[in-house]
Amino acid sequence: MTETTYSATIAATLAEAMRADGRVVVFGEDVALGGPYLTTKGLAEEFGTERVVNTPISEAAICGVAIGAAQSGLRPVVEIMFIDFIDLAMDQLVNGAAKAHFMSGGQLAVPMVLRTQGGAGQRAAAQHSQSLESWLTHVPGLKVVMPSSAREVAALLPTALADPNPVVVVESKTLYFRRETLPDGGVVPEPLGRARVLRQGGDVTIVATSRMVHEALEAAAELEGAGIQAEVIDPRTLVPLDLPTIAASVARTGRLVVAHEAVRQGGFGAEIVAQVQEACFWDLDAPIARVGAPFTPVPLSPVLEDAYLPGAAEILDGVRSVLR
Amino acid sequence: MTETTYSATIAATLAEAMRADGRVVVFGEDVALGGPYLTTKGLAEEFGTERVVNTPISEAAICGVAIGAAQSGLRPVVEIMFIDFIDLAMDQLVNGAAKAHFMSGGQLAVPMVLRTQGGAGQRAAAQHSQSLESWLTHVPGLKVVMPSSAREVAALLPTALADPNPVVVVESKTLYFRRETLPDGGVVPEPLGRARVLRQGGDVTIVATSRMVHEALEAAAELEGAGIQAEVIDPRTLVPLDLPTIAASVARTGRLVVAHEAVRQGGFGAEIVAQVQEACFWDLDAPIARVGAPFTPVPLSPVLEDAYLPGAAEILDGVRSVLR
Amino acid sequence: MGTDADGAGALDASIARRLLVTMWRIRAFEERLEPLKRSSMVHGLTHLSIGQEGVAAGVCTQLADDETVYSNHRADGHALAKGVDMGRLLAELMGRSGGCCRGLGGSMHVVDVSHGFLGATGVVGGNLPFAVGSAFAGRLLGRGGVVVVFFGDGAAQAGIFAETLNLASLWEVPVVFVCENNGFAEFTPRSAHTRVERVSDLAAPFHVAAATLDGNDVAEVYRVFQGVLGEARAGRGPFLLECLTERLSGHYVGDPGGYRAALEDEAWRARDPIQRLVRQAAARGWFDEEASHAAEAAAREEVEAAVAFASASPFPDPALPAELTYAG
Amino acid sequence: MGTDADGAGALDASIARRLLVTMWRIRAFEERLEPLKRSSMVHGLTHLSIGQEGVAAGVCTQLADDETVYSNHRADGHALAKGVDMGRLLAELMGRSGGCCRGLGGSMHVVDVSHGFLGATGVVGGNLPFAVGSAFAGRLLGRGGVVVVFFGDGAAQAGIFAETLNLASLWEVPVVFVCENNGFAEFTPRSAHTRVERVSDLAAPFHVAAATLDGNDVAEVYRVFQGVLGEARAGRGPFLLECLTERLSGHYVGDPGGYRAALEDEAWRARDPIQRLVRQAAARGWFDEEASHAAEAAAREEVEAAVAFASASPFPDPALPAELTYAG
Ligand SMILES: Cc1ncc(C[n+]2csc(CCOP(=O)(O)OP(=O)(O)O)c2C)c(N)n1
Ligand SMILES: Cc1ncc(C[n+]2csc(CCOP(=O)(O)OP(=O)(O)O)c2C)c(N)n1
Ligand SMILES: [Mg+2]
Ligand SMILES: [Mg+2]
Repeated sequence: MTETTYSATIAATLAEAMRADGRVVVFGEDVALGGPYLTTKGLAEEFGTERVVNTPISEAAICGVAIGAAQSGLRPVVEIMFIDFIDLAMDQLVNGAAKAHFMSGGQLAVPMVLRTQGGAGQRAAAQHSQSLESWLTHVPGLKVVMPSSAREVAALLPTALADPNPVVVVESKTLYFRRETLPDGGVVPEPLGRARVLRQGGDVTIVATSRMVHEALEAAAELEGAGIQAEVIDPRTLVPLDLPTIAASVARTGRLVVAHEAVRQGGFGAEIVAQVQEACFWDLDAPIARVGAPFTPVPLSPVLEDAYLPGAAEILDGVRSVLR
Repeated sequence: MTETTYSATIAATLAEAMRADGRVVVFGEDVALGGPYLTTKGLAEEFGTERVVNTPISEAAICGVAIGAAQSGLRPVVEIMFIDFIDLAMDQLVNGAAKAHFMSGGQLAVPMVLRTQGGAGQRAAAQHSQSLESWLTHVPGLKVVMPSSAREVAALLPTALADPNPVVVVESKTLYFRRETLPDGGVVPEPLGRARVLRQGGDVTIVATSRMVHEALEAAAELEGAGIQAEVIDPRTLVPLDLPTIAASVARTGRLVVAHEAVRQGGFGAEIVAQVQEACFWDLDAPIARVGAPFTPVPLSPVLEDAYLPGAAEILDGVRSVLR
Repeated sequence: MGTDADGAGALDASIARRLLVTMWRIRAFEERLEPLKRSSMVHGLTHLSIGQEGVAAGVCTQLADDETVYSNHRADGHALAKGVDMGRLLAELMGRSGGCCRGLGGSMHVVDVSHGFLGATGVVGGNLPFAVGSAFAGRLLGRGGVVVVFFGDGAAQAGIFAETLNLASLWEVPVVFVCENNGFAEFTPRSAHTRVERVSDLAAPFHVAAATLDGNDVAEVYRVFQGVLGEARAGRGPFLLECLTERLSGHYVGDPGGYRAALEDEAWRARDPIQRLVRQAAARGWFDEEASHAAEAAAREEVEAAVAFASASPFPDPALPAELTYAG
Repeated sequence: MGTDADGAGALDASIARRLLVTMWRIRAFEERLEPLKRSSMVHGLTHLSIGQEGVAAGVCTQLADDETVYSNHRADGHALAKGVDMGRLLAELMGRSGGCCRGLGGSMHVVDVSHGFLGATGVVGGNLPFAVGSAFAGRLLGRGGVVVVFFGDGAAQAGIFAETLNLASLWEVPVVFVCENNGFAEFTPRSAHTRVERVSDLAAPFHVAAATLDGNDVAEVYRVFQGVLGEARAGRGPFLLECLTERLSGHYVGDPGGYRAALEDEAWRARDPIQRLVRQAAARGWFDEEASHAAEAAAREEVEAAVAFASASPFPDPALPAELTYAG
């Protein structure tokens, strides 16, 4: 077993990909210096600044450069420091990257990975704390991955890097320095579109993403004390979504709680609810509960941010509501 | 009764607001020339190019100018010619306009209207045909209005213009030149957040937005022939959403079809489903059906676009599925 | 290689003929497009470049198939000049399965990878950075290769242009930015968009070399671009080439177009790049007006063949969109 | 009004004292912020402007309350110099209900409308266009009014900067763009971001008047901005004022910061804007070092009072976010 972190696993996975494939290049603000979260630490030293390219504060153009580079044979990884700024690159990503294969009748491919991070909890306030992944799930042509742990980074980032499509990997700022042990032989890469059942249970299904996976596990442990067996599922990739695994679980438990950190309204939880209620209508014994942030920007004040942030307590509330 | 169009009603409503209030100004590409859809026709002639301002192709800065102008006492209306390009202004809208009141602890207000239009059906292909309103519904601080007719423009645009918050009005390019008669005395402005029941019926509820409202009415007429009474509801504003009206209907009918033109996955239909299944779980006799576009970009080819576009036929399929 | 003011010194008879043929092919194609569009055979927003053919011809005829071109919404001329098959191009605009993008893309999204035409875009300025990325890739992969990106004067006010110019300068990539400055963006004249006199003025702070020339003089475009291309092929760059030109039609086929009243078509036509080349050729004895008529006739014939090909091509299979949303 | 090279000619003893006091208030405040942040009393990403105080002081002390300032992520100095109450500012950074934004905004989102401080932003370059809109509004409403917007050298590479400069030029609004060029964006030096030598070089194509000066010489900032402000108050503009300066701390409190090793703090400290003003003042007999010590002591006292005020202020009511998401 190797002790590592989410952040270090990102850096290590990128390094491995760059060693194996000369076409992998990294673009982003401060990436040659490791970045504020050290996710690209050591890359410039090993691969040089021709392949680990510091960029100016030009999110749109950088994303566009990655698209052009991907169309001409590279496999770029572009980092947008905070998902809050992905809106600056949204046109490039949505009108450029996502549609190029389609609009060209299959001639062009855009094998790029856009890495970014979201989430609150660090008092970073309204413009550095958002969870905007649901926007991306509404864009045909994009894939969306949300690793909840170093293990999932190790399993899914290599797959994202090998994918012939634009893949957005949404990391979590609160997970970067969480300690974790990984098997010595490393983690075998896994395909996108497969959920992971982290805990089995027959009373209620909890589907949670990113940081909320850990909150769900905490809630499940507490529920166990009360004799309630929760099944915890991490979809891991939002697009493609592994509905069969989720639906099979709900078919058994009859109760579902969906949890993400994003604002509830318009969040990806709504999509999961819509798909599950269709697939499992006759299995459901209670309305599906959604756990997410309230419909406000993220406040700075620590007491307010703590109240804003959904966590294990809100998941427990959700479970209670579906067990009522 | 006055014969008019959706486009002419927009121009007329803007003109009236500008006459009544010197703080209303219009910014946008080609707006002083009426724009490609004539929605600002005649304004520059009446109010001058100081208040009807042609702008360069700088969507982000134009949106930002409107925000700054709103923070300093004007009531700007900014036009983004196609919603496909709203992603260029997304940062301004989301990190700027939507959060300013909140982040300033209530000191700043951003009373602006962003007008844009979406939808396919005119062979405008993948980058000029999208329906992206669901992104906006995920942003606390924004209001989102989708008028389905000239009447709704007349009822809701004045309210949007008077609102102290940033309001995005998403028009439909296929409705602009649809003929319609309005009452001679004009239409009384109505508050945002109230759905409109366009047709009453006890067998199934259809909630539809924008162009799909007309498709829903067509489907309802056809269903009537088969002895099925459909209730058709136009939410008119997505944020705020009038859930009570929708839920009251579903409580009576027990069956719901939600229809929009946007891509189904991640669309606002999912949010409606999630809210209704929670509010009406015990009333529902069938899974809620969602009608929307498939998960692909919009193809150019007319046969493909026609197949892509959801319409009355898809709504009928949806109704059949919930009546099964 | 002369240094004649009119640029014709860079040409010889065979080059001049190639330019003539290219311009006539574009002209004849687009003149045919207008009625095809009005009769709903051609679909989508159709932006004609009639009057601007000198730029497409002067630039694209010098490029090899493996040299990359990105274009904007007014793309047909660039595509034809870069070698895209006329029949497949028209089939694309008609939404047929024989189209170069199998009918999925249309006029604003034409791509033909086999001819290095990586594509048009419907987003003004949207693919400017793709050019930098493509050139970056060529250099890193040791393949080299020049990239040309066409854009309009309206795109120069989009933030992405400044961001891209800065990156091209910083990374010294062999990208040639070719601006077709026709003085308008949609219906609005440049004076309502900016106080920058020349688009090329924007290059100086970035230490990007630039030139402004008469884009209606195809010989001049050819001559200047030849020099620029030589530098770019040697790995040097970027360069910003501003071609002053005029479009003789509206912004798109069927636009409201009231703004056109102000313009005097007669004066414009005198600056027609085709007629200017014919006059230059006559003066130098390369070919006479007859040859131009012949080239025109051949072009119109090719267009009719393209119409026949495209009309015979079936509409695509309804399963295609779902198949092509994702690669692999 | 002299024309001394060092700019001190524009000052008199009372102005010089005001600048001294302002700079000490910023310095003392931010020096205190660092430990407050490290002990989790202050929250959020905290960007110090120690070393850059000359710009904030030279500019903001000349503005009236109804003249507008927009700022960036490094905003505390601008806010204090514009008149924002120190206690309410600190309370904001501490997330207290007594904060100028009631604890909702924090360091990167400070706003104080009563002092014309319309606000900081966490998006680099994000509020540049707000300044143009605000000035446009002032003109249309017949209220006039100058708008100043601060931005860093890193923001100049964001497309929004070019778009905004173009609009300001086109519409001739009285906006003064004040660039604090500290040579870095986060940990990356300017040389990795652009080949543009001076941010002010970007103004010329737009016919925007511009100047570059030594931002560590507060007297020079004061003198040049005084002239610019006069023009802007007369409704003329825009102007781009580039102040070359240095930040003496990391990008934010607690950043990885390895990049700092390359810089020699000793040389920097010699250019400290406070010490320079003290030397200028001594040479002109305005005040001596004692006066500076007194100003420092007073500033530190004010800071302690602010700490006391802010620490005593309660955290906001949990209902506040929902109340303030929408106006009206
Ligand atoms: C980002 C964006 N904004 C607006 C439009 C609508 N539009 C299409 S073409 C055009 C004008 C472009 O002008 P220019 O770049 O000069 O090219 P030209 O049409 O003159 O060839 C505009 C505003 C668009 N397609 N993309
Ligand atoms: C749009 C955007 N991209 C990236 C960031 C992250 N970031 C915060 S400050 C900064 C550097 C800004 O440099 P500069 O404008 O020179 O200001 P300075 O910090 O030097 O005062 C960056 C990249 C951001 N806040 N906003
Ligand atoms: Mg033009
Ligand atoms: Mg800086």
